[in-house]
Amino acid sequence: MVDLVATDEQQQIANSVAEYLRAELPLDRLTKKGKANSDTDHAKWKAMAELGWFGLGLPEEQGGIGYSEVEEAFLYREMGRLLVTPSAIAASLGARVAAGAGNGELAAAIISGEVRPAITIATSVGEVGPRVSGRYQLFDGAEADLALFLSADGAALVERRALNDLKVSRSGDDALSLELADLNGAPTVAYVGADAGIRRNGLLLAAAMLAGMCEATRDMASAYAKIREQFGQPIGKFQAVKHKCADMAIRADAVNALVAFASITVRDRRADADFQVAAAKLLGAQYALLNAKENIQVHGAIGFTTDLPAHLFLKRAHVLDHFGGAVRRQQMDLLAQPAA
Amino acid sequence: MVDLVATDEQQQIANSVAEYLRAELPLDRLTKKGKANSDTDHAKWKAMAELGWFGLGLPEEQGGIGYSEVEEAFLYREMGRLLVTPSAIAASLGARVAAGAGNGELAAAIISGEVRPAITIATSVGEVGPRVSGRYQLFDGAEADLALFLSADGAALVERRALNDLKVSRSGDDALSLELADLNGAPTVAYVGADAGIRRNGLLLAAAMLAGMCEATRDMASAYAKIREQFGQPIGKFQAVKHKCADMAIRADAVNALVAFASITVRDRRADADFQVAAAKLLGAQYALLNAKENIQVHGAIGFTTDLPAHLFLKRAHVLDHFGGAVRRQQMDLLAQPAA
Amino acid sequence: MNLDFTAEQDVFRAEVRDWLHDNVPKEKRPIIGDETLVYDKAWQKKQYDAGWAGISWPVEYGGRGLSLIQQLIWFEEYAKAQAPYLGNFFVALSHAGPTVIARGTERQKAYHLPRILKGESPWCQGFSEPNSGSDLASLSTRAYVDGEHLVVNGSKIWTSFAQHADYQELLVRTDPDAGSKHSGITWVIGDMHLPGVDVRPISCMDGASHFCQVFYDNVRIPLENVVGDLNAGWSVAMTTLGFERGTAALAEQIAMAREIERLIELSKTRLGPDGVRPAIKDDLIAARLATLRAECAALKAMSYASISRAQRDFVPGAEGTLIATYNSEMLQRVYRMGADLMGDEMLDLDASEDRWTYEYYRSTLQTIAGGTSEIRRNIIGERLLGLPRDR
Amino acid sequence: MNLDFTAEQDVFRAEVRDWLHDNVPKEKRPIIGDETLVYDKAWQKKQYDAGWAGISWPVEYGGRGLSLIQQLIWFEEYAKAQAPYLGNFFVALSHAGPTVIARGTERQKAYHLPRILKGESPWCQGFSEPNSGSDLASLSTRAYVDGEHLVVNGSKIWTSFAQHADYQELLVRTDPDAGSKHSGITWVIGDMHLPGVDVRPISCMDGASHFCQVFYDNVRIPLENVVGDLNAGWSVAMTTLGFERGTAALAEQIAMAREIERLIELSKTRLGPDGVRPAIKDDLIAARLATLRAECAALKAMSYASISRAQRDFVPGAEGTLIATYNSEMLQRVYRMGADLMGDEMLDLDASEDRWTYEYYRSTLQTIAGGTSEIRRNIIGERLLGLPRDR
Repeated sequence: MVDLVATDEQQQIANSVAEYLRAELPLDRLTKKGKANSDTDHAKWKAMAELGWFGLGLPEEQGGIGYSEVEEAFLYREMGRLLVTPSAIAASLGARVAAGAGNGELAAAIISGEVRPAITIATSVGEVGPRVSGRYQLFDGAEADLALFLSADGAALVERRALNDLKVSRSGDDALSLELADLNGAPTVAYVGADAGIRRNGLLLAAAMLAGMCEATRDMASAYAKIREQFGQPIGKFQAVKHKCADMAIRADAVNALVAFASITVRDRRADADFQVAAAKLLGAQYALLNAKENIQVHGAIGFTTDLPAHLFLKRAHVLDHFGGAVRRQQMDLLAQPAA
Repeated sequence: MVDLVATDEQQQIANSVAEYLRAELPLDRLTKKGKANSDTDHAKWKAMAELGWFGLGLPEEQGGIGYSEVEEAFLYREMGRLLVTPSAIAASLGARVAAGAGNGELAAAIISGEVRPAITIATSVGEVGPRVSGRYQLFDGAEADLALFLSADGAALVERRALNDLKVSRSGDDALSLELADLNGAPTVAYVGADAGIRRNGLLLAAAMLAGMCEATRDMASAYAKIREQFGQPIGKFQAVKHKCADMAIRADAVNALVAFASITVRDRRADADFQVAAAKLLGAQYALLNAKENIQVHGAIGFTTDLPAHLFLKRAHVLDHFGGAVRRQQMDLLAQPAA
Repeated sequence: MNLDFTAEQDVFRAEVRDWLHDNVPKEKRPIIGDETLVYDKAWQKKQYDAGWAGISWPVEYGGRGLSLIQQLIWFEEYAKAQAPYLGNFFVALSHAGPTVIARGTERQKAYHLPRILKGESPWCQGFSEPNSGSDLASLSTRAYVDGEHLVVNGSKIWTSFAQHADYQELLVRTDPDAGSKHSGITWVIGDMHLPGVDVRPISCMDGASHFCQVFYDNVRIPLENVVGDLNAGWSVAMTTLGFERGTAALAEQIAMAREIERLIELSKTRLGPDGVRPAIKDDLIAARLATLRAECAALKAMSYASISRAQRDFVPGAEGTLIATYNSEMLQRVYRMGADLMGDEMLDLDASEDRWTYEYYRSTLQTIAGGTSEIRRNIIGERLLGLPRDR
Repeated sequence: MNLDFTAEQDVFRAEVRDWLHDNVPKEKRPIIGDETLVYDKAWQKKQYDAGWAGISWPVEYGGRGLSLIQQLIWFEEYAKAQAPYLGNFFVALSHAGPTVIARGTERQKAYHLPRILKGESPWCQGFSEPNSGSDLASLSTRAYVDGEHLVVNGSKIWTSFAQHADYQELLVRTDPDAGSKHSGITWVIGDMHLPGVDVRPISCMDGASHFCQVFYDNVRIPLENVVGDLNAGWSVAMTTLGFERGTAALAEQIAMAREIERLIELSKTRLGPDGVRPAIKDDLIAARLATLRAECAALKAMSYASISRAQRDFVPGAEGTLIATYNSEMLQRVYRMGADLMGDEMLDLDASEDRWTYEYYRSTLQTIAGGTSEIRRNIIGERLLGLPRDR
């Protein structure tokens, strides 16, 4: 029966993830001078893996936990709220690629956290097949074992050591390292074609993270608006601030509902899954960027400093926007779909 | 010397126009049931002509008053504030067309108000030359003597009786009648080529009217915000309303300054005149539309009724937007210009 | 979480679809005038006679007594079948009926509910006043008790359908000396045909008269028409406002989704702003259309989530306001898109065969009626986020 | 109304242009660190030595004593020559100097003005405090009179250039018992090298340290450093805020116009969002670029109008706030456009050879520093439109 409220079990998953992350990877881990996701999240990598997170959406016969994309979306929303490294996306997708390619051992190694992949974003028209070519950005991959490549043609994993001439660059997201890779037929350790739907899974996970970021920025802004006083009253009493927070709430609610809806269409392999996922990814990015900017504005100058994580939400939203194709690309893809 | 403040003489012209219009064509003339511009403005047509308005920007040797496009922009700004019929634009341009085509008698007849032209907006790719072809909308032309046609190729006047098969249609602007004309080589009574710059003059006059409309809606909204009370205080005390009014003020100021600047570049035949006029026309339309919508919003439901002229500002802004090419067309034209 | 329907629900849907397919009026609903009343009554009666009126209303008053999901299915199919706007029965079916069901006396229910479902009695609302718009609770239309009657004096405004309504959900101030402005208000069923009621239409920018002002000159309303208790009308009105949203909103959203798809079709046939390529080839138009599709998908998801919560008897919060705000502002973008696609012809209402300009004008009201966007954002900020009140 | 310059002004412009052409430093200005101070001092001294410092400042203090129009010409040519940002001398030249000229004692003028023009003394501002941002007048940094000194305790924040400044325009509360919060404030010249002054940089999202927090622990400032009268600092500060806008703003705008033209060039060489055509061929990008051109033209016209009014000695109103609001929000759009044109490479700060992402991040501050967009809209609504105050 139609039901968009989380089941008790789903809510428990979300709660336990939230609880773990708040305790182990609180946001302020990233506001300590020079701290990046790698300094903090990697130390918890094995622990997260042991909680079953990287195999959550995979069937048990593929070595996964046997939940679905719906539960996975809850997991990633919570991760988004706390700006967990997008390498998590690479792990959840990488396990699928390995399993799909018949490399169960690799899938198990990724799920158990022994082998850690990182995401890439293509900066040229490349080729993702049994071999990978093209120019790519590798985020948080400095200590990774594998790099994940996505395209409309499929998904592939390449060993980091097979990425020749990696060039360290300055990342637009301070919390993530950035390296540039120029691949010319690099060999893959696992590859699956487009029909495996890995890219769609990736877009959904990114959208879920963006949804969580919309919530986190909404909460951060309204919490500050309640305690920060100017002109003898909390600034949240002023409509200019109050209505900004209200807009942030509308955006967060819209993206969250849409991500939940889209996750069901993916799980159930419904005909409108591509439509819903493209919609979720594009609104997720747009709204996370808007919320991040408004959150900085509500905080004033302190929002511009690195003493607060406000700026990281803006920067991370840009990374996730570009992952799997930015807003304009999603718009084109969405318009190419039949009406849902 | 650089000076963007009106001279005393220019200010006097603006003041006298404003004074005349407030007395003779107050805004509430258009809020009486079923009243259109034709019911009120046409009765004052000769009077306006006698004040020299339709020949204001024309050299004396062409039968004009001998002021320039700068003074004319002041005139049209005031007309815009009171939603005077755009037939005025047709007259100011028509006099130029007639004079430019060597038909001094016709120019004099237009300037004196004996012969009244109306504006057209092309709805198909047509031809404006010694003969005119194409499909057009004729606004406030039901009792006009002439219709004015503009294109990138030139400007022409055609007698109304030469417009065969005029079809009465329902106008999107209640205060202006609308007829549709389908011309197939209709003969002109006067025609000048593109080098006469009539279209540019037309864009400038429309931009000036739009600037006046930005001011009028700003004033209307803030006046209402001061007297309308809800929750025991004037609504203008609420930032949601106050900041809307502030935005309206910013837009009005921006367009007004730009129109003044553009009018000087036209008068002085500066190289950047096309740039400035396209910029003024596109911002004028965008901002007049935004201000009109916000003015309705500030008024609430009463702004949606025909008891107030608020809705007419929105509708007129659309007519003037499409006159000479709507925002998107102006953007393309502006981008095709060299940097100013 | 699930998007599936049960087999039983699928059967219900098929029945609904078949019936609507065969019975939705062929003629378009007239937009203005008394013809609308004739049309709306006939259509409502037709639904009632076939057993489709009041899907979720109690059986004993003529409804079907079915679940929210079946109600949702009905609205989905209703919208897909392009069945007509409820028009003169909108208030009766969406506000007044549900309020009477929730708070009315047995006698009120027995009298009014069947008359609504049978298409006999259209209703109108009587909340706003000239000086009480956003600040509804400041209303000053006065009613004093005189024997078995309330005697009403004052005026209501922005009342849709007042010309045709038989009854009105009327908020009046019965105790001007009450401690707060929210106290001392009474919710009463007003008969629009009583002596002393004077209805004057207000002319609107879209050319249709949506609104009326209603004047009350010593109008005597029986006390038994009071819904809830005397002076307890504010809480009754709040019940009603809750009904504004819900499954009915979903029908509007499905209609909006259809409008967006029509815009996409329109963009393929009309020339774009360059006058050369079809509008859909214009990247800016394409981006706007795609965004509308995405936003509408989000809106649908939000409504499904809201109905899901209602099914589980969660107490409805301010989330209805979230949806209403998003919905109303999106509608303005949808119709502005339509007007823009018409190009220069947006200025010619007869050329807009699909009425895009008319709808664009009409959509101006979306961010005003039923709570302005500003008030809605206050509600979201204060009730949902817990920010301090500013009034 | 006129856009022409006089023959004399044209000659002046030619001189300015020639000198700038030959003398603008070849090396780019460093962005952070002590090198900026060395660079800024050298460049300011160079201008002074050639007679170009303080175009409109009084001759007796080392300025040129010329008109506002000549000042405007200087800034126009300065921007066109892509001459460096004033950096560490920004506050001294734009705020502090003009304030001392307007309100300082003869002794203050004679001491400080030449030191500024010669590139010897950079200044910083000391207005905002941790608990006094938008509500500046609530500042609580305390100063009491002890003999011939003010003794200052407290803290200032968001102070740019504090690491390098020799002096500070410091607002302190000298009479905590004054009737209103605007009374009892004093404007004093603080020496940044005095004992008890502690400067701590604040790390910012664009990777450069724009701000410092400054702590004062019993800092003794001679009373003769007070500008204006004791407890009359608010009116002095308001003088300063007036200087924030004016001809200097025009230089920024010319720089912005150049940035927009660079974006148009960039859009011709970079691939657009479809990955196939150059960005300029994308209709949405083209529309955004055209609108930026138009807005920037409007901004220039607004600034010219403002300078024209100043020339005629009109009392400056809130129109500077109009311009500042428009300007700052446009800058955010400009740099967001730049980041968007970089496509995926916006994520790679080293790929952004033109620093578009960096500037985009930095532009976040535009709607916060020097008055938030919200406070500016209040000022416009209240002072320009006469709407009632909400605080």
